[in-house]
Amino acid sequence: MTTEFTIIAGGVLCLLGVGLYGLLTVRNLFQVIIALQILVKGAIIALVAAGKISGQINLGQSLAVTVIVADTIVAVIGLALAVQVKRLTGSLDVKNLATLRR
Amino acid sequence: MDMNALTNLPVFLWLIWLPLLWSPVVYLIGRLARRRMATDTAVARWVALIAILSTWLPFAWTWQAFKASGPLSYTLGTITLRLDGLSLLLATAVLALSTLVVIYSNTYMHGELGESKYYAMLVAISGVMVGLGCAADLFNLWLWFEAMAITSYLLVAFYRDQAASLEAGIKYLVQSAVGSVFVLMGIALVLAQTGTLDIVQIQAAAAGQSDSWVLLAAGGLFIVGFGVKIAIVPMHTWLPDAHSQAPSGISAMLSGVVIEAGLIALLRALAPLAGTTTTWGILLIIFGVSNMVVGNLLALRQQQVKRLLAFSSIAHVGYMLIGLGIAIYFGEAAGAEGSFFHLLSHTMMKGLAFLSAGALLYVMHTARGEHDPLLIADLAGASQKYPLVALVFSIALLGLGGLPPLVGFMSKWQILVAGFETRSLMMVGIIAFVALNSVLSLAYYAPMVNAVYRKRPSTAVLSGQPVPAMMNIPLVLLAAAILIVGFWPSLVNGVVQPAGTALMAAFGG
Amino acid sequence: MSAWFIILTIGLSWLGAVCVWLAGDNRPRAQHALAVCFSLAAGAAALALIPNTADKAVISLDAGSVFGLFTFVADGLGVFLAVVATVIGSLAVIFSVEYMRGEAQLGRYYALVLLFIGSMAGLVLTGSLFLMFVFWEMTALCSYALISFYNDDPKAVRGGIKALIITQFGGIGLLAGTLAAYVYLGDYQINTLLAKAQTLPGGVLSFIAFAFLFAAMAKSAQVPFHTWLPDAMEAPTPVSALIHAATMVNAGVYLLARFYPAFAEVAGWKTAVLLIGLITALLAALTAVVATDLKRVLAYSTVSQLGYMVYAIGVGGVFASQFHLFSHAVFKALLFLGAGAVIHATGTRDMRQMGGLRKQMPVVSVVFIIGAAALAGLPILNGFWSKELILEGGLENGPIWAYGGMVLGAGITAYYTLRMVSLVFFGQPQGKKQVHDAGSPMKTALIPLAFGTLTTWLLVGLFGSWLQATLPYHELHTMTIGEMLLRIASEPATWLALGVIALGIAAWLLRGRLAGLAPALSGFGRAAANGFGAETLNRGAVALTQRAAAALQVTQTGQLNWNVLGIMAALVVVLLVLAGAA
Amino acid sequence: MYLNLVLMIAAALCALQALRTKQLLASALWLACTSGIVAGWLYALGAHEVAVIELSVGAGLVTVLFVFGITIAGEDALGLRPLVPWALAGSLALALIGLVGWFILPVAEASTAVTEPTFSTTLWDQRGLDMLVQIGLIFAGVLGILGILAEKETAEEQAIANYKARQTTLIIPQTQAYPLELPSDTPIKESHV
Repeated sequence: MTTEFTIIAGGVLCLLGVGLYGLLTVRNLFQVIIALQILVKGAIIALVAAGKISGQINLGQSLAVTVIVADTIVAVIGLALAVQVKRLTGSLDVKNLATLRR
Repeated sequence: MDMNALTNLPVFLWLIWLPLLWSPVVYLIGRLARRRMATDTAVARWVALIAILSTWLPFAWTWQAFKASGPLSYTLGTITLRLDGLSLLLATAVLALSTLVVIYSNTYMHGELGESKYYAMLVAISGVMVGLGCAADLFNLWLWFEAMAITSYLLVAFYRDQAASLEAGIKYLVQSAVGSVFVLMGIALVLAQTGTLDIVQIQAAAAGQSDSWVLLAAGGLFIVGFGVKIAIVPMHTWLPDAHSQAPSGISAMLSGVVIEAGLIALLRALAPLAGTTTTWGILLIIFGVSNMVVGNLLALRQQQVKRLLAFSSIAHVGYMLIGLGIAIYFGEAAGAEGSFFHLLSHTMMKGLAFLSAGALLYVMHTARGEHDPLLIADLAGASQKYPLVALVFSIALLGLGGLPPLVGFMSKWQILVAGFETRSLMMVGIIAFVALNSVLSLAYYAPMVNAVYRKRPSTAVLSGQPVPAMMNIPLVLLAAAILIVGFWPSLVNGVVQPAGTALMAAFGG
Repeated sequence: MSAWFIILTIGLSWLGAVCVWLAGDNRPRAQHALAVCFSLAAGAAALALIPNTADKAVISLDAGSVFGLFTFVADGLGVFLAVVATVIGSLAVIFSVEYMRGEAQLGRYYALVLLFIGSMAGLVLTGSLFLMFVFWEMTALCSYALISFYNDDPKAVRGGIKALIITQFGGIGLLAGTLAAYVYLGDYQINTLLAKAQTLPGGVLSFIAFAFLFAAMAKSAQVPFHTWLPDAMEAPTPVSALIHAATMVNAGVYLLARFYPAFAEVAGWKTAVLLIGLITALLAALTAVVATDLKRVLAYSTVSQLGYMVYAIGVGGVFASQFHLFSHAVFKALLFLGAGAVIHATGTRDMRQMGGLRKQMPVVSVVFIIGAAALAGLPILNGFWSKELILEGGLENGPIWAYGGMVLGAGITAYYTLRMVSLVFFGQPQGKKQVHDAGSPMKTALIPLAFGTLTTWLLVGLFGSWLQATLPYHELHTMTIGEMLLRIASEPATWLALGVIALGIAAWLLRGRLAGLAPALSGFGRAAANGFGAETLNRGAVALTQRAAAALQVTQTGQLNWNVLGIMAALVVVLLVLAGAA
Repeated sequence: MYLNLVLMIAAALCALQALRTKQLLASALWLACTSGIVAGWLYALGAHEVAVIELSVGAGLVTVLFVFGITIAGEDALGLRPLVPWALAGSLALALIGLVGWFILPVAEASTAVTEPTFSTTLWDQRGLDMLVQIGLIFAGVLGILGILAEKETAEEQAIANYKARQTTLIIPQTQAYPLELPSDTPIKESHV
């Protein structure tokens, strides 16, 4: 059993790493949201696995469902913001979205 | 659920549900009224006022019940909501400030596109924050936290036809979401390690595993995850954008209570892990110092008033963190009380600062349909045309600078006393540094006060409109509170001490 | 009884501030009248305290939690300074009626002045260290706001902020000392600290002693913190007279005198105090020699005289220092108000553009010369007696080299005083403006002060016995008037000092012959204008802060990717710290 | 066990591909792929219910929304040089997961099995409060999207236009009443007297 959960934890970390790496490197706002989604996938697996480790997989599942709902809402609001940005400024580039600084 | 169970609900739940139930009502009535009449009579603002005022009723009952029998709790399934001193502190700050902001927005937001949505969200977020303060289940805490974030995205990006406003909204959303994932990871670790999500049970389970690296990692994830919302340096980068671009009432809410709600969420999540290491307190102190340095130095170079105030919020979070660090690391209750006192006084002062800066922004730019930022240069001579706003703005700024006899001085003092109480040489050094930072902050507050009282008015002042009467009400109330509590600090003991006790109990035992 | 008078002294001033503010700037006559009435009433209440002094707390309110008891004590030292604050305050307000006539924003001006008077009275009357700190900061706030009163002028704004930052920086010393005392003694009472000082751990007592000294240096404009005071001269002149000559700047000296019994035994403390006083007295006097702005000359002379008072405490002469403080408050207020009348009439502060005013402003010139003579230490004016007392105390209890320095300082003082008087009142008129003598409100303020300059030294016996009766922890070397006369007349030191003063006067009269020295002194003039390096230090600190801030701004890129990098870096750091600690 | 390993590698690769691809639509599809694999992985873990939801919401609904958004907004800013250098981004991400891994790995054995109620009991009864909060969340989300994205709300727009028009008429006389230009700089009095 130890190895199974270690592998799952490794998988979660991989998704976390990929998502964060994406947040650092992508410049398209849609891809930023996609990177966020990847992070959330990691969190979902982590919660389910944590539930399973403590012998309460249904608890883990309940949490995961809630997280899916909540983060879908966040993703959709993010998408809406991105679309509105594109409408207004004509660009989805993060670099053009850096007028507020200093 | 039969009627009997419904009437037997503890009264503090209404403090949470009532605003949440009002919120759709506010929206629907606002929408319908506007459709029907197609005029500018926005009913939403009045319904919102009724909604927020009606929440004071359960608040008063809750207050009485708390005074009579201490913490109240309610369990549904396996999730518990518990109202203790900490929750009460947050509820007080949230309710007071959101009431004032609703009154303030009455004219400030009037005629904006999406006014009813604005009020619906404003009412909802106050209920959500009270709920956040009461959550005693780790995952439920996260959910309230997420709800707070989701309700505030629209409020931050409210001016949807302004690119800067959208930019602030996106940064806020992405950074909050990253933080929220970190918190979830922490929750998963805690669940895997202790098998429970209830804070009290986690504490019991964690007590036996004082060297658990998994729990250490969880605590670290909590600090960073919630830290994004608290604007701990270096997770603070979204804050100046969001606070300066949001409508001024929302800036006041964000700086005055949302940051603080994040702080309380962090404390709730960290408390059950207190037994694993003493480093939590040290981390808070380190972050407190870096917050002060970064906040003050960056504020020093700002020309936009609201952005400057946003940076000063970062610095003020530093004071709270140091007080809490002292409480947690040295077991010094005075540190927690000072920190919570400062939380309240920051709510008053920063609330007032943003609202009065917003009033000037409104009369100089917004009311004329412009979206230019309010510059320090625009403030010149404002006292001649707007004597009241100028006075309360100065009171807020000088209070933030920590000058007696204003409330900001009293709360800072309490934190400093706690620092000396530790009798640790390192802490005395840090306290001297804190005091030095307080002096440094005067270098950017004082010029604004000077500008306001200049005799030669700026163009913006000359062409400004009169301040709407409704806007003056919250300004005067907050200024009075700053002065009165400054002269008589023990007035807030009733809120601050239970919060301190609750924190020490959560971390100590 | 005295409790009520204390409440009235502070309360009337503050009430006055509110009333003047509420009267509104469109009713200037009412504002003038209200300010005068309230300040006079506060002065009367303070005077009524004189027969009601006591050595115990007469007001005591429990403020709860960490704020302790709010106490007020009407002892000799406190009442004496409260009287100085309120009486000179009311004279300054009366003077302002003419000086500030027609100015905009009178409400703000008078409200701040009255707020200051109340706060200053509170500062000296309170028995709680916490409240003392509160009032200390409030006086700093008022001082700042009044320096920047003409805030369309960037110089005034800069001067105000500089004063605020430097005195607040010093305030950290008072804060740290107060907190240390509270933590180790359990309360904030000044009398507790005085009574139990010797029971404190040695390190803690030294910490408190030096922390308070630090605070006193900033507030009383001692080297190297003195640079704010000359720049504070952008304030309206009555404010300079009240705050930056007669009252607030004395708060540092008051602090040292108040806690002298507790700190006298701390190793090195007295020497440090003495040295600071000596250096300040000399450097400031030398700077006054080259300054050309009338108010700045007076400001430097204030710094220098404060140096004398600090020196006196360093050699154990608490009584002498307070007596000099008293004399100085009276004659320096007179000088400033006189200078104000001159500036008001001529429209300039540059002494090189004055001259020959003796004929045009006879009353002002007479009172100004009386004040100047007191500053120079000429007998029989009040400045003479108190300065001689300090010098003799220094000869008796202090090192001889320090004494020598102070006597030299007296000579320099005489030199620059004479220079000032002759540039302003004698010689050929340089200004083009038609000048008139001061009006009646100005005279009403000037004449009592001139009278005081001539006579206050007669109160020495009364003052001494009064202080002795109410200060249980102080050992004062007081004397009656007869003793003082006898002692000063019989000591050879007196004649030595007078000789040096005469030399100073001679140096000014013979300045034509000494002209050869001028090039040698020009470098010195530059150094003096720079505050002997302190100004460079100030500017360096400001520039460093600004540069650090500018460098830090780079981190606020505004780019989402970098923002996320911040979050990740924070997690890495947190985990590393946790791993390091575990 | 090997299944887990395979799924983990597949999910991570899909995720990486979603972020590296130079076509937005492809990016969304790679995300759907990731989501599908994650759903399978959840199923393999024994979380059957949540696997279905992940499949329908994560792989289905979210993808549809993405595609919808992409068609409105169009392609932009893909494959540009990143603002944070590759090397820094990569090493920081690696350092971060390495550190977290060092803290939490290896994951301890599962504790003794607890008898647990069914999924629906857990979800609706035990975590009922979460469900209640979610209702608020959804309401806020809908309102948020409406607020940001809503097409012109004709009646409301009209009302606001009317209102603004009246406000401007209020302003005009005022801007004329005050001179917009400052009076020419009269020198401040030399000394403050």
